[in-house]
Amino acid sequence: MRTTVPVIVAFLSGIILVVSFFFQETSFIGGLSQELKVWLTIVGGFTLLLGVVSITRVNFSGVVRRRPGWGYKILTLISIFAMAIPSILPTSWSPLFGRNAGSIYDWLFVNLDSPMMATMFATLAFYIASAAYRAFRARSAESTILLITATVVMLWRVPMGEALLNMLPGDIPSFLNTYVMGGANMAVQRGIIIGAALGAASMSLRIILGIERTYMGKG
Amino acid sequence: MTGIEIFQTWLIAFFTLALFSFLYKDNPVYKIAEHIFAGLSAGYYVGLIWDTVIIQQLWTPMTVDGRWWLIVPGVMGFLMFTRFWKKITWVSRIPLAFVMGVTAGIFLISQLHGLVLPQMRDTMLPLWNTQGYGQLFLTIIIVVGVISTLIYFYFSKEHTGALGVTAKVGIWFIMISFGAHFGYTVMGRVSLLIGRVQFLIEDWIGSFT
Amino acid sequence: MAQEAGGQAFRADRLNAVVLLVIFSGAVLLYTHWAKKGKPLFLRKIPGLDAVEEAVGRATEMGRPVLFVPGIAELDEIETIAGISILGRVAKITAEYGTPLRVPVRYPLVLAAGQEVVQQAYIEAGNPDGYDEDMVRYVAGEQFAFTANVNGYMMRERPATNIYMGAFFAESLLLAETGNAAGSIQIAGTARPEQLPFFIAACDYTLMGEELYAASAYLSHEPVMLGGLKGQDFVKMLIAIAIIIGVILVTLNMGDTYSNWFIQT
Amino acid sequence: MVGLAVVIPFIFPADFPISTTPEAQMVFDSVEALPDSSIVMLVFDYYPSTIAECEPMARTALHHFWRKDCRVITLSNIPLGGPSMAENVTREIAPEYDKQYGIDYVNLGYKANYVAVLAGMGNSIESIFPTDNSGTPLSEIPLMDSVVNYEQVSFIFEVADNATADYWVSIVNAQYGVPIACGVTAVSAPKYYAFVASGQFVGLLGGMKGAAEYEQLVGKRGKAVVGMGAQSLVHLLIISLVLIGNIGYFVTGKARKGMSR
Repeated sequence: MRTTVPVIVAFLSGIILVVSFFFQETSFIGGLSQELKVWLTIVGGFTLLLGVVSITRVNFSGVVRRRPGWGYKILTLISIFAMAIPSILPTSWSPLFGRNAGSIYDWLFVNLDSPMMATMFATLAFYIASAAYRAFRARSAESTILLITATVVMLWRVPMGEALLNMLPGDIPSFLNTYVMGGANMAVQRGIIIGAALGAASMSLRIILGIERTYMGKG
Repeated sequence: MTGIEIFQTWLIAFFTLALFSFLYKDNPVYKIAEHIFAGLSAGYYVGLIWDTVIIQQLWTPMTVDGRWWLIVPGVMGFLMFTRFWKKITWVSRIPLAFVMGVTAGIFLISQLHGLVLPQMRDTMLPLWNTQGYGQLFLTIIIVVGVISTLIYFYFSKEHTGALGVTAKVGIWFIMISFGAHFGYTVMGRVSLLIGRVQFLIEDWIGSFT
Repeated sequence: MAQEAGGQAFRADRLNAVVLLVIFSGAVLLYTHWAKKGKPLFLRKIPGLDAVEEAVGRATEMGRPVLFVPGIAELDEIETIAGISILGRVAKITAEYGTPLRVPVRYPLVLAAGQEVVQQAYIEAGNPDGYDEDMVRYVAGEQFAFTANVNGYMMRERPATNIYMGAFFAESLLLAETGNAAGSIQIAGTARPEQLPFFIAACDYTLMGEELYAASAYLSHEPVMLGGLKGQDFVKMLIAIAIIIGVILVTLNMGDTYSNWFIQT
Repeated sequence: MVGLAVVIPFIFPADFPISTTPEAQMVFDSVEALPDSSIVMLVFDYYPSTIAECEPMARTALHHFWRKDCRVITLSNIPLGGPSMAENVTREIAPEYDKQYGIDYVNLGYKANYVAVLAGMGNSIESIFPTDNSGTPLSEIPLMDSVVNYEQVSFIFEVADNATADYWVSIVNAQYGVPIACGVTAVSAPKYYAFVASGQFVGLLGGMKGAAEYEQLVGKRGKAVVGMGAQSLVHLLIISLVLIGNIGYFVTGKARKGMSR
């Protein structure tokens, strides 16, 4: 019961999608698979809410049990509710509700959430510089190849660097684009894409056939 | 700038600098920003899913268009939450299996049909043509690169003899590609920093005057 | 919709995908079947694996902990599953030597799976008392909050060895750089080509791409993983041969029919 | 040091010519080749964290489309911020071209599970997006009267900072044959050269440089072009750091911990 039902569900839904691929969209099985896709967008939405519930629970219990840093956790909880509650109230009550421009939701997103996300990511620039200095060494033939390619590509991607490369004989920028990016790099990416596609397909096959059950967890 | 705009600009500047302060050292201001950030990001999902999924995809079609059978995915969605009760956790496997099954069905086909076939076909390039040596050189690079990368990730035989040589060529190609990745990525990370600096200089410091 | 008979509805133009699907599924299933039956299937040794053992040994000598990060993705990601099975192997070595082990995770499901695997390893190694619930711990749900926490741990405890195996994203460099600064030996493995350059630059050894899967199949001898990998390998070889045939035919100017067969519609 | 290298160019801007790569030219040409007032899709598949790289691409594409009087359908597969960004960018640029919501453009918003969304729109867009982002039924939106599925869409411009672009290739382009151009962050650009070569993408913009190239081609110099100055200095700084690091490494001759790679 606990594993059989899920395995059957996965099998039926998977096989319908596979078979429908070989038939016209207007056929019966085409319609059926379309319905399943619509269902998936609904069930998939709930999966995202699962994460929100998890975070709320973890923070809530942290505050209740006065775990270290519980004061900060209150801030997290307040922020969750400040964002969530006005957004699900109907716009007809007040233009501050809902998700449209001018709502609390939109204001918080544009002025707090979005710039913070950008800032978090931007700190990476500093790390990449220190990595370049410390870690990026010509330790072996392979790492030397990596190093040289990286340096030249870095130069090529900025106007000032490209101007430098153009001072050297030969058309280095166009060589880089055609033979390095569109040649060697492209070929490797293609090999990796084919390999990864086979991996994903094999995983999918095993899920449909119920051989792969790790996603269910144990027990 | 109006008062509210100045307030907004200062607010963004405060949180931007608060998060950057971690580069120096972990500190309470950073922690405040970090926790607010985590909460807002989680809260964003609620409004979005409530509106676009529960109302637009589920409630309205069921009540207005009479598509009552959507109750099935609706119930499956709620069953996801059984994960939070230890005794009935297993029930949440049913909607999970549905998600995994449909996704796997689409994947199995699209990976083989949409990626493997076209990528194979586009590698079948003539080694002899009239477009000159440059083109010939490029073709050789592509064919050798693809084959040797595939061989490098072939695990069923020891990499000795001809297979070993090909795999060795493969690793050189792979390193060129990773170098290109590194060079490119530097640009990406720096761009994001530039984005923040553009804000700080043009909007925030600009608001002083 | 109804008037269209089943026969007409079939997309004959997609026959090439049927053929590929059948060959592929056949290969994967056949090898999985063989693996389950216990037929010996050869996998070449992955060079990075010796390094793992060596690095854990070094931690023991120095009396400092081993840090293992099984990526930052959920358990439904193949890379995470591969990472967890490598964790089992690493835990076995730390159990034998009595080296402290720390595994930070980002998802509750990964936490459960990780704890189970580590506990199992300590029991198998005959050191059940060495296992501690807190070895595998849930750290934070948000990507950068997770990273900040792990980085803090590295700087404070200075583990002798850091092992990263699983799905990594932008945090790859943050982790590897901090570990580098803390002076740890680092071994990484991920299938994401865009993160590999950073691991290669900052770590002492890196399992690239599918090497991660091969390593976990090699270590776990799990028939499902082994069979899948062998099946993929077989099809990969067919693809390489098919491409070479195609190149030859096209070069001789008689490959149009052959290469057009691969067009997707 | 990195901070300084980023700040200086804003105070003393230097102008270097930005060359165009063939991949960016292909993007420009394929949009140019569209018949006027075609129906196109502009997909906001990026998180707010990469606005600096991606937003200039989306903006420029919108200018380009509207200059050609195309009718634009926007959507997003990013739960965190995608629909908001699509809404804000379109509404900001629309007045410049006198474009009306619902007639000249529509924002479908977000639906969960991108695999299902991409595959489902091949059959019927309305079954996946019964309403637009703000809840207006599609049947009440004039632009959507003539649009059933991908068959009516002549072009898709995908702006992405993650692997969603792969699925636009493997599902939408492969099964429904819609031409797709792609603007991606620098991190993932090298991968997509493979799709450009096989014709599965009709063009590619890589990172801020790609965005700057496109801005220049369209003749709308924006944030990306300005950013290239700062980019130049930081790159040179990093390259010199690599060089200094390696010189130090060879001079001291210390092979670190002896393991390769």
